[in-house]
This record gives sequence, structure tokens and C-alpha cells, in this order.
Amino acid sequence: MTVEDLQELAEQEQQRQEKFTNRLMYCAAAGCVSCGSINVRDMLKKALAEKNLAATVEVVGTGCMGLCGEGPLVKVLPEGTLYQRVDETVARKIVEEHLVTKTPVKDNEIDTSHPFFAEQMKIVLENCGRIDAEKIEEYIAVEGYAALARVVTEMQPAEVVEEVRKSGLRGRGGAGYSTGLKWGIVRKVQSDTKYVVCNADEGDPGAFMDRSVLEGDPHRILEGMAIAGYAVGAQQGYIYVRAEYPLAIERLRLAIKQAERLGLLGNRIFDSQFNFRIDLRIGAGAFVCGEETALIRSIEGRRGRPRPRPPYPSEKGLWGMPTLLNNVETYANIAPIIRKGSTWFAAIGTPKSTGTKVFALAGKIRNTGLIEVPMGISLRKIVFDIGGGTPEGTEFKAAQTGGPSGGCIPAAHLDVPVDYESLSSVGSIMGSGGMIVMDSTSNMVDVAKYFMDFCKDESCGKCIPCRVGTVHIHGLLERIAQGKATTNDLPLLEELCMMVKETSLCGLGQSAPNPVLSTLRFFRNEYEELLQEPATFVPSGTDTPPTTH
Amino acid sequence: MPPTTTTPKPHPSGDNRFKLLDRAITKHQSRGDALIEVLHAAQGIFGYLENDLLVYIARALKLPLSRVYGVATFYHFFTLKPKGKHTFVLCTGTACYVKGANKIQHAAEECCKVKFGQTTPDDKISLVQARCVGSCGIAPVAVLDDKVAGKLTPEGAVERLMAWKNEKDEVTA
Amino acid sequence: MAIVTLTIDGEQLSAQDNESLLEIARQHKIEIPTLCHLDGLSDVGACRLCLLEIEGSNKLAPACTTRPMEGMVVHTNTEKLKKYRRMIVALLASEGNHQCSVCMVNNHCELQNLAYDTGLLYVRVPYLYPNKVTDASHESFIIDRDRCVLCTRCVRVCHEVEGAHVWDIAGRGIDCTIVADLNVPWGSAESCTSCGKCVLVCPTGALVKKGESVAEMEKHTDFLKYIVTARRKGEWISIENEEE
Amino acid sequence: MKPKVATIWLGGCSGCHMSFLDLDERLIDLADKIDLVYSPIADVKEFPRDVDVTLVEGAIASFEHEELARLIRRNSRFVVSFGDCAVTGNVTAMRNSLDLDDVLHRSYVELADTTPRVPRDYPTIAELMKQARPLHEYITVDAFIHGCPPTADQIWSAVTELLAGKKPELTHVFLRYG
Repeated sequence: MTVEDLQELAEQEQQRQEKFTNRLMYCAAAGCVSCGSINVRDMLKKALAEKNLAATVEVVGTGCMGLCGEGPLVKVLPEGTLYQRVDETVARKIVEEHLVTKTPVKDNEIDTSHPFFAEQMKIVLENCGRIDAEKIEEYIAVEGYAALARVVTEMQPAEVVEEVRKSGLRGRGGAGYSTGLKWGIVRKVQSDTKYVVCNADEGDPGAFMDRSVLEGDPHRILEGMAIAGYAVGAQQGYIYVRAEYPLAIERLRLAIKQAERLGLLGNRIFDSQFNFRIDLRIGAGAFVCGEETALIRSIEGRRGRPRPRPPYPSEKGLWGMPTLLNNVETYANIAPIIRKGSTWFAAIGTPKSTGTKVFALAGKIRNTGLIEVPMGISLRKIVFDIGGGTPEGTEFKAAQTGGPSGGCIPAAHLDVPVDYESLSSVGSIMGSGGMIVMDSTSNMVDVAKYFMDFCKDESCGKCIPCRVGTVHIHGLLERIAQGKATTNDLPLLEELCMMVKETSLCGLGQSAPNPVLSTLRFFRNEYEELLQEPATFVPSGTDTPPTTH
Repeated sequence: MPPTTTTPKPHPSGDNRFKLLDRAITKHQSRGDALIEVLHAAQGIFGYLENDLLVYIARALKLPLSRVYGVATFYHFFTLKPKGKHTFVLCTGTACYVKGANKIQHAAEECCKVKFGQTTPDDKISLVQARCVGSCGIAPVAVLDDKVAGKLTPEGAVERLMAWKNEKDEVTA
Repeated sequence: MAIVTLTIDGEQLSAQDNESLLEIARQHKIEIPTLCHLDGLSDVGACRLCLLEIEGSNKLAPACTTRPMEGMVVHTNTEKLKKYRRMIVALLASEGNHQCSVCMVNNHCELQNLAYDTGLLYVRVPYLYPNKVTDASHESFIIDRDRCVLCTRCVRVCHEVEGAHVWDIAGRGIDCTIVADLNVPWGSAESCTSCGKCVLVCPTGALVKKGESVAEMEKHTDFLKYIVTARRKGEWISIENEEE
Repeated sequence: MKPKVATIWLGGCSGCHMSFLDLDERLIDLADKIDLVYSPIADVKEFPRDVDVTLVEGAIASFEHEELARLIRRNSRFVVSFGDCAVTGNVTAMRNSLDLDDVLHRSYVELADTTPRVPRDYPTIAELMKQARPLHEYITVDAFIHGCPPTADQIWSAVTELLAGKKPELTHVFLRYG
């Protein structure tokens, strides 16, 4: 494969697509599939055959189109008309009315000028809803692998690192470390063997951003990783993906096979000296494996227990070799940065948090689904404009970001810009992209308890504060929720939280108390209302009945 | 009993499934660091990880027994006990939780008289918890024998569980 | 390797930069409490008792796995550290079933000593009173999991020094437990050489010799100094071998 | 007026009280200084009001103990956990991981010499709780005397400090479990 071959492939595919008068894109991501989008596909094909349109209209399964709560979704190209809640009847109507009589199916048409779409900006998800994830040609037709071609044939590794650094891209896994700096560190370490690892162990319950990218645009990850491999001097990559995502695993396997067949992975990529291979490693259900040292352990076939850093994986990672670890969304940003330049990317978002962020919007909100917004957008815009606000008759209470490591942002901070620093200033974190909206019916002590229950179950058990501390924090929350705790228990709860936060070995334990601390900060009254006064000495003569529990 | 033929011996247990497992092990060149991959393969073939199976894997990958046991018990995905005939996987991700998954949990536990993570004594139903199956848009969600049921209610869950419970046992010879 | 100067508790010291802060402090008679650390075994940084405050860092660092840097200013015994250490010991006490009065290593127990050193007057969190398996199937030794603090010294000494790898940890979180082979009774664990090293390095009464009675047994870990395969002083945390 | 002192025996073996008696000749000293208003070694039926210091031996093992603990808290200015069972649960709590019915059956049926019968059947005997737990998990405790049992010296040191109106500072010398 040469650069010219790639261009030729792209043109061929574009020509193939142009032969169709229409392309019907149905959402083949997990959410819509579980609502029956496969039946919709079959009906579309059947109806097309009946109307003799099978040769001129293509039916394409594509990645997540965002509005998961209203699925299954079908998009008609080239018009770009988007249909929601498509069942078999509607599918037939789309063919018979939209395609044949050219009258859109009004009842199911979505107004794409709605803020849900207008306020979004798609970089990571640009191909979701646009291409068939299972066809490498379709990815190539939308400039896929062009960035890799350019990097390998025209740029020095140091230039690639510099370009990524200048883009201001920060790790999308949650912590927000500068991606360019990380790449630079790994590049500079002297070693014959280095590894590039993609963290696709999306464990935050209530987040499915990475899944959507993996299922909807797997080649984007492969390309991002290969560019990273070239930049840091690695020849082998691993994608560590959750076993709970069978479709993503299947699509990745297929994508790797396709890329290898075309020589986009393997030896002498684009006739250069650069060799790069990618293997999959399947996780087995451990949230802690999102922590980088635990993830490395797990790839090595061990119990996924973290170890103290330093040494950092960039120095001693997989099998003791320098290892670059980034998450799915980070790699997904690489190809566009190379293609369109770091200046373009750096102009999006805020000066310190550049680019976009994908959020999985869920909970007590009208429009649930996957959204991609420029950094710095206000929380209010996300919740009320994009999300459409809370359901009828309830009021917004808080938005939870960062999952079990994050915090709740109350109504008073709705105008906070969504960027790394601002979110942490209000006691939450950017996190990997889960955003759960709570309304006036949500009980915050319960929410804190829910997350602590998760953390205690997911604690690996290596360090004492996390192993035992989370159990006690959960127990205290339970007692508080049941009304059995006294006012003495609240300071104990806070002390335990601070202790677990400051003394735990890894990020899981260090951030586990965050949901409790943040709800204590903004909704302390909800805790205090549940507390009793402890029994004390009552001198005779001042008789009040003894306090009973 | 002496072997009657000179063809390659089948696995001592005479179980052909071990051939499949051997293939998975060979694919990874019997490397110890492929333990998790091999356990995945083994569970896929046998349904669960029996002790004998773990011993077999430990020998094949030249790993200490306790390491294999430690790994198999660390990850939620692996199970050392056989699953029930039906599985009810309740999503307890945040979105489902906010939309009342805990009510379904209580109802299901009440109905089956076992806790999540357990199988009913008649081996009919396993209650399993999953941390987010990625269908947050249609929360609360459960996966009933590989079929996703969205916007589930406690009553709906109990109805389906009762159907499983009242299923007649298939006649076994 | 280079020589660096640093300050620990106000004392200016020079040290080799491949030694751990724990080694350096102990060379200078500065006491830092530890539990999972044992000279001669790899360090895992798990018990969090040896955490230190380092000026300019907002995170506490474990002395056993942190290397010195030029100009580092370290505090080993601040009020915050003392409080956290006490809480860690309290958590350990709450997680097991430690009845000192009926323990073979009563008065010779590292956990007891930690409770005294940290001034643990009582355990503020509720005791968990777990149900754990005591196994006396081995001909010479007993494993009493009620008293196990999961320091993994036994796991490490068995793997790193004896090379048998009888022990490992099963389960996760609060359910973690030490198992022999495939969680079999110790007496039927084929890999065990009955060398007894695990018993000697165990800081509590979780691993004991048969035939001793309450408060009779004393552990000694000095033998590790004479075993040449053990980790050399100053070696960086041995990632490849670290068995935990 | 002499300070009023009470001692009470809950879920324990009475070893702490035995150790208290080991104060020997110091007991005579003590008798001059305090008014012992309630104790298993004194014949008082009701736990009195306005006690200055109460030493509680033993864990909270039965519902009666729990009730008593609350009464003690209400009636005492200063409550002291006296001995390891009160402080940690200790030996009394060793049954906690076992099923209560199994424990009762083992003790009162399997090991019975005569009339094997589980005491639960007698309404006059306090019902055991599922677990025996330390005193401070039920009420606020002001001071702790450790040991199984605490030594006479430990008790003396704590008591003299308490009588001087101080919370006993248990230094390394006196802090000991077991």
C-alpha cells in the first residue's frame, strides 16, 4: 500500500457510493439494536426490493447517532433527514413515502436544527452515522488513514509529538494530562521495545462513549494508535477492551484484519521502515483495570492490581518496557489533529481545554444519548438546550460527572464551563464522559451510597484504605439512610473519606470518596436531616425519656 | 486399560472440548501471560471454570495453581460455578439506578429467593448484576437470556421470572 | 546511581538515589511504621502505613517505594500522618477477628505493636466480624485467616525466595483471601515444600506453628538476610518479579 | 460528697472484675474515696441515677445489655469501657461469624449434661443478639481500659485519674490488647 493506492481506494469508494441515489443509514449501535434496529434494516431492504429500489438505494448499518432515547434511528442521505422511533411500519413508510413519493414521514422526522444537534460539534463522532463501521473502504473514503500516510511519509516522529502537543489535546480518560507531553516522554526513553496501549475498559457505569466509537468507527482508533506508535517508536499496540462489549470486540477484530490485509498495519507501512501491529486483549470485568498500572497487569494475564507510581508506565510499563497508554477518545482525536492541523484543533474549546468532549447524557433528562460538545460549553446548555431539561413537573437538582470518581454539580453551578479546571473547581471531574442528571426526586444520600457500593465492589483489595475504608463509608451511608446514625457519625464519615482519598494507592481509592464529599458539600442538609442526637447523661430531676434508637 | 490403537490419544477425560481449549492455548503459544485469554476461551467452551479445568490450564501454561485461581476469582466475568438454565442480568449502571433499577433488584430477589450473584437451588435462574450494558437511553435495562429488555418495571421483571420459574422441567432420560 | 541530599524531619542527609526513603530513614534511626514491607522481599506499597509528606507534593508518598531526589524535604511524623496511620490500623482491626487474648503471637505481634505505636484506643468504625476459614490441615502449621492482614508477605516469600508459589490472593476487595493452590486445604497443597518461611514472615498470628500455645510464639525474619536470592538493597521495586 | 462509682458486668467472663479485686490493699484506700453504688459484688438491684463513673465490663451480647447500656449512659456522667470485651468484643465476639442457633444448640443441647434445652425457650432469660459488639458501638464511651483482663495497676492508674476528674491518658505503657 502506497499513499497513491490509498487515494485510489478512497476515490473508488466515493464513486461507488455516488452511484446510489440514496443511502439509508440505520443505527447499528448497542442502544438502537436493543430497540429493534435489525428488524428495521430487514424491513427497509424488503420494502426497497418491493419497490425495485434495491439497486439504487443502499442500506447501511452505522455507529451511534446520538439520540439513543428515541431509537431506533434512521438517517436518509444525501438529504440528511433523521427519523426517530422507527419501527417496521415507519421503515416501510420511509421507503414508500420519503423515497418514492418524496414526502418526508412527518410524524417521525427529527428537527435537526434543534439545539440537541445545533449545539454539538463532532470530531470524535464525525463518522458515526456517516459510515459503515464494518467496511474499511468507507473509512478510507472519508479521508481515513490519510493522517497515518502523511505522518509516516512526511513527518519525523518528533514533529508528530510536537503537533499533538501544540493541539493542546489532553487525556480524555479523566485526569486530563497533556497527551503531547506524555508522547514526548515515551519517545525519549531509550528502548528497543516499546508498547502503545489503548484503554478501552470503559468501566464507569453510565458511560458508553468509548463503546460507541469502537462500534461505530473502529479504524479511527487503529489509525490513532499507529500514529502514536510511529511517534513514540513502538511496533506493537494492544487494545484492552471490556468483555461486556462483544460487538465492539467483533468490530475491532474485523477492523484489524482489514487493515492488515491492506497493509495499513503490519510491516513496512506505506513502504516505510515503520512496522506496527495491534492485538486485542479482552478484559474480564474489573473497573480497577481502568487504572493504568492495573490495566498493564491485566494485559500480562495477572490480577489487575495497581502498583505505586513512579515508575510510570512511560518508563516501565508492559513487561517492564516503556508504554504509552491513552484512552479511546484520546486516540480518536489524533487523526483529525494531523489532518487538519494543531492550530485548527487548538482553536476549538478553551485555551487550556482544547477540542471537544463526548458525553453520555442519561438520567432524569428528556434527551438521553451520546453528545459531543466543544470544551467550555456551559453545563446549563448541555442540560437544558441539548438535553431538553428534566422531565415534566420536576426540577433540575444536580448533574453527576465523572461517575464513581466524580461529583455532583448543583443547580447553583449550572453556568460552570465544562472544562477540566472548572469542573474540578466545583468538586467534580471531567471524567471519561458519563453525565447523569438528577431531578428533585433524586435522593443525594442514596446517590452517594450507590457510588460507594460500586467502589467497594470494585476495590481490588490491595491497599487497606480502599479495601476496608470503602466498606465502612458504605456502611455509614447505609446507617445514615436508614436513620440509625447519630450526629457523631457525620464527622467520622468525613474523616474516613479524607483518609481514603489521601492514603489510597491508586486512583480508584483516591477518588472513591468524591461522590460523598461533593454531595456533602452541596447537599449537607439531606444528610443532617437523617441524623439523631446521641444519648447523653441526664441528671435526675431533669427527666426526659432516654433516647432510644 | 491399554490403548487399543496407536492414533493420538484423546484427552484423558475423553472430552473433545479439551481439543478446542488446546487450540486456544496453542494460539497463544502456551504463554503464561495469555492466562486471561485462555480462561475466556475455557469459559466459552465449558460454560464455567471447574477446578479440573483450572488445573489443566495451569499445567498447560506452566503457571502456579494459586495464581490461576487468583486470576479466575479476581475478575467478575469468570465463574467457578455452573450458571442456571436462565440468566437475568440486571444493569445497575448509574442511568438505570437513577431510573429505579434497585426496585427491580429487590423484586427479583424477592421473587427468586436468592440474592444477585446467586443461582436458585433448582438451577433454573441465575441473577446477575452488570455494571452498565451501555443501553442507558432505554434505562432501566435487563438482559434476559441475551435479549435486552428496556424500560423495565419491577412488575414486568417478576412476570418474566415467574414464567421461568413455572417452566416445566424437560424430561431427562 | 548518584548521591543526593535531602531533609527528613529537619535532618539533612545524603543518600544514594536508588535507595528507598524507608531505607534511608532507617539508616538514620528515623522510625517509620511499616507492615507489608520486609527487608529481603519486594515492596508493594500496599499497607500505606509508611506514607510520608513531601513538601511541594500534594500527594502522600509511601516510603518503601519512593526514591529520594535532590533537595527533597520529607516529613515522616506529622499530625496528619499520625492520624491516618491510626485509622489504617483501626481499619485492619475492624476487618479481621483479632482476639489478642487467645492468639499464639500475643505480645509478639506486629499489628498489636502498630496499635500501640499509633495510640489506637478503640476502633471507631464498626467491626466487620467476617466469617473466615481456619485451616489446620498441614502437619506442622496452621493458617488462621481471622488474623490475616493481607500484607502478602507469605505470598512474596513463597514466590520470591522459596520459589514454590503455594500462596496467592483470591477474590477482590474486602473478600480477598489467601489461598493455597486452587483454594485447597494447606495440607493437600502439592506445591508446598513445608519450608515454613511464610510462617516466619507473617506479622500476625495468621500463620503459626502447631504445638505452641497462646502468647508463646515469636516470629523472626532475620533469615532473609542470609538468603542470597532475596532482593538486593537499593534495587528498584522489582516489577517483573513482584508477586502480588 | 464522695464520687459515686458503679461497675457492671455485661457480656464477659467477669475476669475484669476479678482483676479489679486484685487491687488488694488498694481497695481499702479506694473504699474511703468512693461510694460504690452498683456492682456485681454489691447487692443493689436497680442501676442508680447520677452516677459519676461507671466501669462496664463485657460486650453487648443481648438485648438486655443494649437496654442496660442506654440506661448506664443516661445515668452516668462518665462511662468507661472496662477490658477488651467492652472495647473490642474480644472473646465474646468470637461467635459472631457463626449462626446464633448453631451456637445455642452447641452450648445448650450438644454439650448439655442434663436437660438439654435452648434457653431461648425460657422467657426469663435475655435473648442474645446475632452478634456481640463493643460498648461504644451503642453508646458514647468516655474512656477505655484495655487488656484481657486489664492488670490491677492499669485499673488503679485509670481509676485514680478518673477520680481526680481527668480522662485517663493511656500512654504506651498501659495501652495493651490481650
